[in-house]
Amino acid sequence: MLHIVNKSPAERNALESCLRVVQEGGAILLIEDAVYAATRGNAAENHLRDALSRFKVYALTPDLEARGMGDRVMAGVTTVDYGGFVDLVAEHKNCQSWL
Amino acid sequence: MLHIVNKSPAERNALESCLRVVQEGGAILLIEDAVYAATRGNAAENHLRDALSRFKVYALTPDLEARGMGDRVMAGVTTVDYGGFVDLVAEHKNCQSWL
Amino acid sequence: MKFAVTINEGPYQHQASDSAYLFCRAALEKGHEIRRVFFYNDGVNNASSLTEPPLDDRNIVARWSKLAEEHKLDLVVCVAAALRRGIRDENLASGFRISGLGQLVEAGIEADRLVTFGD
Amino acid sequence: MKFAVTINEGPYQHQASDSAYLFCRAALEKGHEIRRVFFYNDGVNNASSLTEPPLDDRNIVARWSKLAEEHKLDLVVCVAAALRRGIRDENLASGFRISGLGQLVEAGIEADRLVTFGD
Amino acid sequence: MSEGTVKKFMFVNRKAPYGTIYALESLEVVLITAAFDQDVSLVFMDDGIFQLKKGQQTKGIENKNFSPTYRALDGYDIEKLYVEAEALAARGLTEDDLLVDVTVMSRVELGKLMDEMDVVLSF
Amino acid sequence: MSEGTVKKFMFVNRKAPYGTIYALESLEVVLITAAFDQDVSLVFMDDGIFQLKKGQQTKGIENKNFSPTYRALDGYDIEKLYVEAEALAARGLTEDDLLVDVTVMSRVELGKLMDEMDVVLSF
Repeated sequence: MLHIVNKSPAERNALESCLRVVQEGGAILLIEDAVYAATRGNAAENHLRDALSRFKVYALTPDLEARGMGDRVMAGVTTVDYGGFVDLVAEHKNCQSWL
Repeated sequence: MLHIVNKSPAERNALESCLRVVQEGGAILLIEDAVYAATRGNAAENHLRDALSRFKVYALTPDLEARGMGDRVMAGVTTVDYGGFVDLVAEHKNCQSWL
Repeated sequence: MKFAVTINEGPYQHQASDSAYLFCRAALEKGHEIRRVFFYNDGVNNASSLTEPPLDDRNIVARWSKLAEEHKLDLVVCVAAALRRGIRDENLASGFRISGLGQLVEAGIEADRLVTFGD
Repeated sequence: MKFAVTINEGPYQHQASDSAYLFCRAALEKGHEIRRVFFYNDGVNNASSLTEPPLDDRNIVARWSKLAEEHKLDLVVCVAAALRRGIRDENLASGFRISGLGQLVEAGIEADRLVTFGD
Repeated sequence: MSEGTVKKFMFVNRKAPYGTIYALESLEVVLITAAFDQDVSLVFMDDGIFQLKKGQQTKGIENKNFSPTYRALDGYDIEKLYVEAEALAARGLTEDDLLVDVTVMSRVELGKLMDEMDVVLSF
Repeated sequence: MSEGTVKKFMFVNRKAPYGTIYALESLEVVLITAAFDQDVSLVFMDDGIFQLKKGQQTKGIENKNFSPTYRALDGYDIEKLYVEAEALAARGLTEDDLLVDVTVMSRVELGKLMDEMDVVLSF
């Protein structure tokens, strides 16, 4: 299934909770303030790198660019636009937003 | 000064940020979902116990009771009602809400 | 594919409504159907006809009305949540309708995917 | 002592407006003055005359109007934030007035303490 | 159109009551979903488990205590209530502190259950 | 009444831009406060430092890029911009990544400064 996270990992526990629940074969999409989690040097970097070895992790390009973070995406994270967001929802059987 | 925190320590970083900034002589008032931080057995308990040795920590009784936590307050935390909240604001030179 | 979308936050304060709008537009461009957009919690405030953002800012409410008109979207505002927050027929923007929470459940049943946007 | 209060979230969704109301009432009971209550961000939604909560719930807007009447409180809604969110004279509850952000700064200058309630 | 369709709906509750309205408005959707004869599961994770805490008394905040509604879920045939074991432990709570009978599960088990759902709602 | 009174106002910015409106609406109060000839300090802590990140391009989210306003603060005689050193480090950022000249301070120093204020606003 697709897990959608929209909160900064430094501010809230949403990403952390999500990472503990995602199953093998699951995917994580980072949108809005959650895209900071996918940037190099952020405090959650190791956390996310660990996740990358087990799940596919995506980050929304328009949200990265809005925040001036488009050029700082960690290796292994796949960036997508809104069309890609739609495709991810369609490709997975179900989705959960970690609000 | 008086530091007012209203967020659960498990959900957000507000209390943690506040605790790193409070100066000697400062006081912390926990209201709304932040009152969970003042209850026995919560994950932030040691964090708060450490703070108690340096600052006065208060928790709002009506918010504790609403959440069924009135009988679980950690030793060392002073409970106050809204009148006490008003007194705390009046007694300190200034205040900051950690939203 | 049939999508349904829920929005739980009002306009401007949170990005939820912006993200949902861009998601819906992208889905429509890809030929998907948006079965329903359901506005719940503070999300009902997206339906206020009285909003008037600064001229250099996006008009979130008008943008939803326009998308609804162009694609015959069903924009449903939860009646109970709306009454709590002061959204009624008299300040309801065009393209929105007020109805019960059952419309959300029905959307969940009928759509292939339900995506929630919130805080 | 002279207090001023700012509220940054709307009614019901967050506890901010409830907490601020109970704080103001307690301050007034203790003989303090509430110089001004300033509604900013989504806080402006506390001023909607169209809200109608369930009968078994508190009426947040009416409660503010009543407190204002009883104690001659100055309840000020930020005009720019209000326009963005659809609060205007036509749906403004009694006891509130719409004005500029300068009223918040002025309250900060004139009051002995300014307390912010938000998310 | 949706006549007869039964989907697996899961409601993921991760927020404390009263600080925000999400717990209450989530509960309202739960009741309606049951009225549509759907397969309803409730999950309480993170601060969401506080929704089920016994002894809530809201007089002091002049708000409505909606926690008795969890006790009434049974009457709507809503019986699948899951609570995250780790969240209980991290809050110093046990099953005895909760208003209703629940199934306590690890996060991993909850994740597996979530995967099997048709619709997952979170507020 | 408030004629001539100059108070020390501090604005504590702890939230990222665009995900919520707080950064933008805080900035509007800052400008008005300066117009009232008050002593204005801005603090960027936690995710608030992202407000000052260079290179923000909001076309893709169809929102207004308000970050140039930070560059204009100087023109309103708002020169006291403080950034939390620990927050920069925890986000992999340095002063070079920021749109404007700031004073980098430790949390402890910021706490001392906060103590000296007359009015502290946080959104």
